[in-house]
Formats: sequence, C-alpha cells, structure tokens
Amino acid sequence: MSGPVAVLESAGSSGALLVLSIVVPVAAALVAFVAGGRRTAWIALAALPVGLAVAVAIAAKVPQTGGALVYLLGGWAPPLGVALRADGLSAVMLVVTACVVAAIGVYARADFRVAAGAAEERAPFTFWILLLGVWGGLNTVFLAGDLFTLYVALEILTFAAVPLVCLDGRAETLQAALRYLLFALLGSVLYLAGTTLLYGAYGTLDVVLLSRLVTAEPAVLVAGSLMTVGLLAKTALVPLHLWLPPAHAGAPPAGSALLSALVVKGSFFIVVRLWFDVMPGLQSVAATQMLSALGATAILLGSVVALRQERLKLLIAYSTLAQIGYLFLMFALAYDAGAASMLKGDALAGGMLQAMSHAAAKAAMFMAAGSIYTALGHDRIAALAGAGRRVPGAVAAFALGGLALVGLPPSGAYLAKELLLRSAADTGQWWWAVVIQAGGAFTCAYLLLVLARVLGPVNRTATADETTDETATKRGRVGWSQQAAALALAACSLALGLVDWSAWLPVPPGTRLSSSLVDTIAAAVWPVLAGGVLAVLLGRWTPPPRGRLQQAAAALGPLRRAGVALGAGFCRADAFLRQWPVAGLSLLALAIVFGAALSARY
Amino acid sequence: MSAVLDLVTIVAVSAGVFFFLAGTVGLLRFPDTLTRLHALTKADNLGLGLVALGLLPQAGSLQNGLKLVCVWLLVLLAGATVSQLVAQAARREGSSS
Amino acid sequence: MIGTVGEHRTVQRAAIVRAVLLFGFWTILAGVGVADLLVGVGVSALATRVSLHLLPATPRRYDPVAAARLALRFLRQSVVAGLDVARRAFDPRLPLRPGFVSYPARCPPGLFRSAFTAFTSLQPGTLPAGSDDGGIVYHCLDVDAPVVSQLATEEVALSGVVRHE
Amino acid sequence: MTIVPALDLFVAGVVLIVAVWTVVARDSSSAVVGFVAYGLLLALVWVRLGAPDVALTEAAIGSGLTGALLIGAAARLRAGESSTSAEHLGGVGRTLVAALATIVAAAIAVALLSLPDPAPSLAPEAAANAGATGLGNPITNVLMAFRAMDTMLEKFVLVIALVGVWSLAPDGAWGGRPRSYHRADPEGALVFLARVLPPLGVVLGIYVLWVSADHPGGAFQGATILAAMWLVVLMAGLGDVPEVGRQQLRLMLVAGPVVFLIVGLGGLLLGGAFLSYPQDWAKPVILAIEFAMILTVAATLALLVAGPPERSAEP
Amino acid sequence: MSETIVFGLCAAVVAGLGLYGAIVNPQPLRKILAFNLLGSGVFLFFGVVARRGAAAGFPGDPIPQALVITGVVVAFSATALALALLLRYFDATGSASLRDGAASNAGPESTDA
Amino acid sequence: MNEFLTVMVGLILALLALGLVRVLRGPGDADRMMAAQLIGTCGIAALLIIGVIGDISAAIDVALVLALLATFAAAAFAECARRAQQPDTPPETEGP
Repeated sequence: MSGPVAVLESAGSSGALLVLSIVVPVAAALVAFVAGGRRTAWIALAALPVGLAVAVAIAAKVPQTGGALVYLLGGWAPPLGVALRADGLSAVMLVVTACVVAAIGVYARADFRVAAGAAEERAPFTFWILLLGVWGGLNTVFLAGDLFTLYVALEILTFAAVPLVCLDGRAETLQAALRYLLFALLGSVLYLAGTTLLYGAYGTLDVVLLSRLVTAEPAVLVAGSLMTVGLLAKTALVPLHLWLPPAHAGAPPAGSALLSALVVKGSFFIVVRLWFDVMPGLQSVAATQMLSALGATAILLGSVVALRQERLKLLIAYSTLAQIGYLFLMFALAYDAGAASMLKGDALAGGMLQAMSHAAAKAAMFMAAGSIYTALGHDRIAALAGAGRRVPGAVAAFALGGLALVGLPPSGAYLAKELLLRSAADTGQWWWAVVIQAGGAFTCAYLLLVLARVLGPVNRTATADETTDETATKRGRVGWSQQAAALALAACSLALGLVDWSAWLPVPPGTRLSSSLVDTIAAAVWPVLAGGVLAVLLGRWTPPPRGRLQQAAAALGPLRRAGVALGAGFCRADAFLRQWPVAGLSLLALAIVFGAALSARY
Repeated sequence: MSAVLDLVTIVAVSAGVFFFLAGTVGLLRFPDTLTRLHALTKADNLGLGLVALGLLPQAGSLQNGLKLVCVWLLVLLAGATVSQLVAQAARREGSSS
Repeated sequence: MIGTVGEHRTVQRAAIVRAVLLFGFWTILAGVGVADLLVGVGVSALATRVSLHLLPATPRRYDPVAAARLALRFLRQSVVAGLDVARRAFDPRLPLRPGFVSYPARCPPGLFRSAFTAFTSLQPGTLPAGSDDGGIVYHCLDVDAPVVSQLATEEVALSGVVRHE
Repeated sequence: MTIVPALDLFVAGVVLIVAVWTVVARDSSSAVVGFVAYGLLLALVWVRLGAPDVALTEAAIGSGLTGALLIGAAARLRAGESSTSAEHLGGVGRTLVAALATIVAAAIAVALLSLPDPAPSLAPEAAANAGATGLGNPITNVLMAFRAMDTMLEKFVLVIALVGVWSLAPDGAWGGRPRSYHRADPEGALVFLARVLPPLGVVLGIYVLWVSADHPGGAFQGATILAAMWLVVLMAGLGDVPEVGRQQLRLMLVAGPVVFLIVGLGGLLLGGAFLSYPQDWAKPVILAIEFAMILTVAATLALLVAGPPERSAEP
Repeated sequence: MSETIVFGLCAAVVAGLGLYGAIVNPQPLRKILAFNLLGSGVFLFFGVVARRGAAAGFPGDPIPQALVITGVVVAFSATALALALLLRYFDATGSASLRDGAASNAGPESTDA
Repeated sequence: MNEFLTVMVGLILALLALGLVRVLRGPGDADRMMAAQLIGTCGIAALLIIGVIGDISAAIDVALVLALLATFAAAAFAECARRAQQPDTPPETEGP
C-alpha cells in the first residue's frame, strides 16, 4: 500500500481544478435544465469560457508537476477510492475540447435560439443540455483514473450524443440514432466485461495501479481484447462503422461537429489509455499491426466512399471514417518489438496531435457545411457552385479546415505526419509511411472535389437549375458569427503545428515546424497533385460538355472507368459491412482475433 | 424444543411444496387458460403460505417472522388482483378469437 | 371538499386508523430503535397522506370482531381452495366442468365490490373475470356447484365487517 | 452441507432456461415476459452470491421497471412486428454467429475460472475504513463515500437520459405531458390495487433507503419502488403525469444531484476533498443526500418509463 | 466456493446468449432485450468476482457489488432511451425494421434527403 | 435441516421451471401474464428458503420487494394487453 499512496498523492489545491473541469459542465447542465427557456442557452454559453479557463489552467499546471496532476476524490486513495489524473495527453485534450465546444457553442447560438418572450422550444433546450453533457462526459473521460468511472463517463457521452443525431425528428435520423445507440451499447458492455476480469485478477481498476500489476494472464488477455473491441465499436473503426455515416451526416450541423470532432475521440482516448498506460507490455506485433491494418483499411474505404458521395455532409462523415483510421496508425509505430512494449514517443505524440487537429478541422468543416446548406438550401455537391459568394467565410473555413487535415504546413496534421513518418523510419516500417502519405493524398482528393465545385462557375449543369427552384424556399441567412466560429477553428487547426508540444506530449523539446518556404512548397505540392489524380480517377464528377477538358477526359476513359468501377465496388463493400449482422459478426470475430493476436507471443 | 420446531418446519414446508406440485400439475393438465389460472392462484398461494409458516421457527427473530407474514399477505393481495386482471384478459381473448 | 364537521371527523378517523396500520408495518420492517421510530412517524404520515389521496375516507366503521372472524374464515377457505385444486389436478379423470356464472352482487360497483371480488378470487372454485350489466362474471371450475349461494354467504360475511353510517 | 451445491445448479439451470427462452421465443411479447421472469429469478442468484443489495436492485429494476418499459413497448410495437423480415440472417450466418459467440463466452468463462485464488479483494480495506462514515453497510460506504464520484455521475446519467427521451417529443407537444394510459375500468382490479398498494409501497421504499445505512438496501432501490408505485397509480388512471415544462418538476428532477454536488463542493471548501464528508457528521449527511436523492430518482425513473411528452401543454 | 464456478459458467452462457441474440434477432426490440441479457451476464461476472473476494466478514467484496448497482442504473437508462427512440421511430414510419438504414446508404444515389 | 430445505428448494425450482415453460408457451397473453404470478409465489418461496439456508435475513426484504414488483410487472402487462386489444377506448378525462 505504501507505494501507491506515495505516488497517488494529491497535488494540493491545483488538483481541485480537475474537479472543477468536470463539475462546471455538469452543474451548468443541471442548472440549465431547471432554468429552461432562453436561460438554458445563456447558462450554457456562460459555462463555456469558465470551462475553457479551467482547462487552460490545468494545461498550464501539468508541466510543472513533472508527471501528472492528481486529485483523490473524497480523499480516498485508490484502490479503494477513485483518483482524477491529468497528464499531458489529458491536458491537451481538455483544452482542445473546450475550444471546440466553445466554437460550437458560438456557432449554435444562431441555430438554437429562442426568441425573446417565446415559449421554450424542444430542440434548443435539449441541444444545450446535451452539449454540456457531452462536454462533461469528455472531461471525465480525459481525467478519470479508474476504468469503471471511465465506463460511466463513456455512457454519459453516448447518451448525450445519440439524441443529438435525431434532433430534427426525421425518420432517417431516428433510425440512425437507434442503430448508433444499440451498437454503442454493445460496445460498452464488452468494455465493462473486460473491466470485471481485470478487477477479478488484480482487485483494482485504477489505471496506474493496474499498469504496475498486469502480466500476461488469460484473464488479462481476454479483458484486453474485449475492451479494445468494445471501444473500437464506439469509435467506429472499420469494420465496426455501421452507425457512423448516417448518424454524423444526419445530425444538425452543430451536432455533427460535436459528434465527429469530439465524441468519437472519447472512446479513442480510452483505447490509448488502455494500450499505452494500462497494458503497454502486453501488446504483440500481431495485435498492433492488426489494429493499424484496420486503420489503413478505414482510410482506404472511407476515402474512396467519400469520393463517391453526392452530399457534402455524407462526404465529411466518410472523411471522419478515414481520419479515425488514420488515428490508429500510431499503434503499430509505437510498438517496440525489442522492449516488447508500447513506447510513449513520437508515434503517440503524432497520433494525439492528429486527433487534436482533426477535432478542430472537422468541427470547422461540419460547421461550414451547415452554413453552406443553410445558404443554398441543399448540400448536393454537384450544385454547390456559388456558395463562395453567398457564404465566403464558411467556404474559406471549409477550405482551410480541409487543408489542415491534408497536412499542409504549418498545420497540426503536418507535424503529426512528420512525427509518424519519423517513427516509421525509426522502426523500419516503411509500409506505414506509404499509408500515411496515401491518407494525406486521399484527404486532398475529396477536398479538391468539393472545392472545384464550390469555386467553379454557376449554373453549368441542369441539376443546379432544378435545385435552385426547389430549394429556394429552404434558403436562409447565415450570420457572420457562425462563419467566424468555423473560420477560427480551421485557423486553429492550421496553426497547431507552430506550438512546441514538448511540455505535454512525448516529443523532444523544440519539436515544431521550422517552416522554410522550400520545405513548405515541397510538402504541399505532392499531396495536392496526388489528390488531384485520385479525385479525377475515383471522384464523382461528370465530364464537362465542351473544351479541352473533354478531350482529356476522353483520353482518361479506360482508367476512369476502372476507377468508377473500383469506387462502386468499395461502396458495395461498405454497404455490406454496414449491415447489422455483418457488423455484429465482425465484432465477435475481431474480439477473437485480437485475443489470439495478444496471446500469440506467449 | 428445537426438534419440535424443526418438525413443524418439515411438515409445513413439505405441505407447501405439495400444493406447489398440485398447482403445477394443474397448470400442465387443465385444459384452458382460466382453469389453469385457478390452479395457479389457489394452490400456489396456499403453498407459499405454508412455506412461510414452516419457516417461521427458523426466522430467528419475531421481526423476521412478522416480515414473513407480510410477504405472504402482499403476495395474497397481488394474487387476488392480478388473477382478476388475467382472467379479464383471458375472457377478452376468448371472446375475440 | 367542502368540509362539514362530520366529514372532517371521518377523515380524521380514517387517517388515524391508516396511520396506525402503516406505522405498524414500518415497525415490522424497521424495528423499534429510537431513530427508527422517529423516522417511522414521518414515513407513516407521508404514506397516510398518499393513502387518503388515493382512497378518500368514507363514513364507514369497521367491526374488528367480524374482521377477525372473516380472517379465520378466509384462512380456512384458502386451504379448502387449495385442496380443491389439488384434488382435481391429481384425479386421473380430471373432474372439471368449467364455465361462467353471473353473480348478481347486491353491493354497488365501487370500492366494496372491488374488495369483494379480490376476496372471492381466493375462494375455492371461483374466479372473478369481469362484470356484465349489474353482475359480476365468475369463472368456476364446476358450474354445477352451488356457486351463487356460496358467493352470497361470502358477501354477507364481508359486509358484516363494514358498517355504513 | 453436501447437497447445497446442487442448489446452485438448480438455480442456474432455471435461470438459463428462461434466458434461452428470452432469446429464442418467436414473438416479442413472450420474450419480454420471459425477460421479466428472468429478472425476478436473478434475484435468487444474487442472494446465493451473497449480494442482497444487488438482489434488491435486480428485483426492482431488472424486472420491475425494465419489465414495465419493455412490456409497454412490445404492446405498442405489436402492429409492426409482422413487417420485420429485415436484416434476417440465414442458417449459415446464424450458425457462424452462434459459433463465434460460443468462443467468446468460452474465453470469458476460462478467464473467470483462471482468476487467481485467493482472489484479490478490497473487502478488508473497505472494512478498515468503514469507521470514517459510521455506516454499517459496506456497499453504501462504497457508493456514497469511496466511489461517490461514480454515484454522482450516475445521477447525471439519469438526467441526461431523461433529456434524451424528452428530446424525442413532437415539437408541438413540448412542455406537455407524456402519453397517457387509457382510463382503466374504475371498478376494476387495477384501480383497487392502485388505491391499496401505494401506501404500503411508500413505507417499503423508504424503509429500503433507511435500512441501507447498516443493512442491505439503498436509496436507488427505494426510489425504484416509489417509481413503480407512482406508475401503478398512473396506469390505473388515478393521476396524471405532470407537464414536463413545469419548473417545480424540473427542480425536483435535479434536486438530488444538485444536493450531491453542493455537499461535494462543500467538502472541498471546508478544507477536505471533493465529496468528502465532515468527520463526525458523515452518517447524517449521507442519509440526507440519500433522502434528497430518493424523490429525484423516483421521479426520474417514472418519467423515463412514461416516455417523451406527447400531449401538448394546456393553453 | 462452488457457487462461483456454477454462476461463473452461467454468466458466461448468458452473455453468449445475449451476444447471439443481439446480432441475430432482426427486431430492434429483441436486440434491446438481448442487450439487457448481455448486460446482466456481465453483472453476474461482477457478482462472481465479488463472491470470490469474500473477506473481512463480508459475504462478498463490496466494491464490485456496488459497481453492479451503478451499472444496473446505467443499463436501465440505456434501455429507456433505446425504447423511446424505437417507439418514436415506429410512430414515424409504422415499421420497426432497421433495414432501410442499411439500404439507404448502399449507393450514394439513394441518399437524397 | 439444510439438506431438507435444499431438496425442497430444488423441488420448488423444478416445478417453477415446468410451470414457466407451460405458461410462456402461451397461446394467449393471459397465459404469459401468469408467469409473473408463478414467480411471485414459487420464486418467493424459493427465495425465502434460500435465505434461511444461507442465513441471509435480508432475503426477506428482497422477497417483499419482489412481491411488490412482481405485482407491478403483471399489472403493467395486463394494462398493456388491454390497451393493445381495445385501442379505441374513449379519450381520457381528468382523474379525481
């Protein structure tokens, strides 16, 4: 007992910040629930800066502690009690979450407004409370040092996220929400089953205590595979992604931003905790390679299907699918076969940085897509021309967010890519370097596809004419604050590479972009070119009726036909995988294969 | 003394189980829903009453004994009302089909 | 509720009776420690309020002697009912003549009738299965048995407990 | 005592029979009834496992409220049941799923059986620290002191779930009442039950809370009983669900977690830790929180069962 | 300690049944039911683990037992939310099938809102 | 004594299982509604005896709760079955 207590010592008054970062959203949600009417939104908006300040304060404190900021709830030390812990990873995730939530709050103010004197309305009331619920759940996920508390936090996250999907009450979104909830529940029960086994083996669920105790026993291996697969189901890693595209595409823009940028990161974060903190020494080459291979599949499938989408929001949702895959590449890179352990180094830093960049960029893109939808009355990609004039800020945010995701310097994703590539080179796993680069190129492809439409000339095709009549009534005005919020987030994502992360992430001090112009251009050019080629080959576009381009298109003919056939094949594969029984089977099969892969070493 | 009490327990619980048996046999043998309901309500309530009676000597304290009686009374109340609800449903089913 | 003095007294009396009964239930459950009893007072007051809300007091008097006699009768009848079912169930010939009998209850629809049906649902051979105009429909295991007269006896026994003022 | 292990086999056997029925039954309502039966039987298992607190919870929630929810849903869905031939798995698929599920279950079983013996346990530590609260029931100690954070968050889960359920209301009905039960036969058995049973349920429910200080019980289990009693009254038509827009109702729905939070922050401000209790007052403070909680939780549970508002508020 | 073996196996079978039902049964209501079964199987694991840890005069380790109580509450909330969603979906479409979702995004052609 | 009681519990549980199988097979709702009642009697009896065998006095409290809530489940089922069969009851009026 003496060992843990010494390490688990609470860090004085600054530890109370950890409590506050959970209490602020929770208390705000409760008070907003009682207040009702217009006051709900005010309370939520008032909580945003407070929570952001707390998060920043935590992030400022963490580097001074050397390791982690710890708080013992009720004064009870683990294993009997529950501790809150903020290490570097938690701190940066807290800050990013607070920023993104704040931007979403600003954006949603226009969408979920209750007029003065009007009665309380359903959608605004529930949206604001659920926003606070998601935030509280996420903060708990980042801070909780106990696997069961993490379970409760995950469920808060899920219960707050699911109703956001069907806030508009349409049948499709209700169905999407139901599928999401059911599959997520399956995932969380598997996670819970794993925690039981761990408790049964070691008599504690505390992350730090467990990390000292775990050895390769059958119970731990089964627990590890069940928990991992359960969390993957909640993160929607291919092939467990059946719920994600309709749910993320169907929610209102602010909801989509929240779901895509943050909610999936909650379960992802727990996977990271599990693999890097709880059982780093139990992983095997087979398991890590498999996890990253799933990530690579997700990149390929998500990107190709994204290229085939007709609607902007679905395209972004599939892009999320691909980006989730990208996050899992770090697992193979972080595994050190020599030490037979997961190393907290460049790969982990790269992965987390990518998660943060994606959070900011994807939220910006969904918000921008929402503005575009409002401005045009639809989000069909083929008829997006003219959006640039109506909502320039949103289009700029979309473009900047997209570029940040592609990994153009000085974006966080660029730095992340550098770190991952460095780690691939260090460990000699060149094939992951290929996947990393391909991921950037694919991202660029669907970005180009959209931007070409948006910035292209108006009224070129017949569909555009039809839609203008049919959707004219649905058009609305987009306020500047919405566009500014999206733009700010996109800019943040783009600037993340300029920060020195060494205080929080496991990278050597001074690791940041020293962007010389030549490097920048070199890094920018080739993904754009590759992306352009991919977009032309695989994308959904109709050849222009006149001009030189037509000849070029004709020359491309056979290649293009092959590309289209390939795309259709991927779409069919995606549809197949997204059937409930298939996804369920995949879930079981993955659990078994992971179990086998984990025990393969012994 | 305790031998007498044990004997009470054995006799009463055995009798209770006998009535449970009667109830189940009725449930299996009786031809329609309503007659089966008779079997269930009448025999099982008595069975539970006898089991509770038989456990009284083993209850350990007066309080627990009284609680046992309360359990039986609650089950009786439940049986009395629920059996009527079931009977009404069965009669509706019978008349509608 | 326009409270005349009589009504007020009715409510008061019902409240006291119920509170005592509920308090008795509480002491059976929680025991007789000082803190237990203190909390019990509050709880039985609350439960009595609930009870008075759901089941408004009526000017009735209950005869404890008749009630005790009824309880004994009930116990005996329960045993008879159980034995009756057991006899029919174990008999290889399965002596059943099931059917419906309508019993023209004297009591009007209301709480008393509900209590009556609840009571008779545990009696041998009878099972209330709803009502038709004026009467209660009973399902019987043996339609040839003197069901109606038996039920009439029960009704008298039960109404002996309750006296309307 | 040689025969006692056979008892466990019996209990497990019956539980499994009903569980299998729940999965394979042809129509949903009989599967649901099977599940209710399963939940009630599980209480036996929990008693055998030496966990009467959990047995109470399982009896109250697992079959009682969950059962009522599922039964209501099955009745409403009955009309649409025939149209669901979708996502049906063929024989091969079923066999494959069955095989994989068996492997997973077997792996879990092996893992469970391979757990170390003697098992690691926090029971001694929980016993050693019981003095800090003065409560005799170790589970209440865990829920209200050692792991109070989980309990607080769990209350928040309930509130969020309720907001989620309410968010499914039609826009016009916002602020109104949940779907009503049709008025029952005023002289029927259900009304009789609803007039007689709830007072007893109130006493029993609060008893379950009160006893939890030193014996098996709990605020949550008590609240479940109260919620069930309220639902009986609603089903019998003796009362109506309140309008969800009413501020008093909302206040009641958050009172429990808010009191919990305030006490927690009070502990922080008074120099202790978040969710720590004053040294000599721990027991009364915990009981006070539990009393505040019981009404909140009972109302929340009942409204979760009642569903989203579907009747618009009175003009 | 034989009860831990018996109920441990029982819990594993229940969990397996729940997994099977959740994947195979086409109706959402049955999936919800199966999820509850799966959940109760997992709670039984906790019960077995708790029982194995019986010590200090307690019939079981109180920590996992308390975790089960919290877990049951969370599972109940999940069931309530899922059923409310299902009923709303049923009211909106008159069907309780989740099939259309699988179809509606099969090809991008059919995703028109 | 425990051996005797154990045998009795075994018998009760076997009868319960038999009865449940019969009751759950239907054919009508009314048959299935009896399941709750069956458990309300057989199950509680088994629970009470198990409590005596294991010397767990809280088993009686569990039995009380079970009795109360088995009633509740059965009542809910009856009410839902009634509503499913008579969907066209006249609109409700305010309760007293």
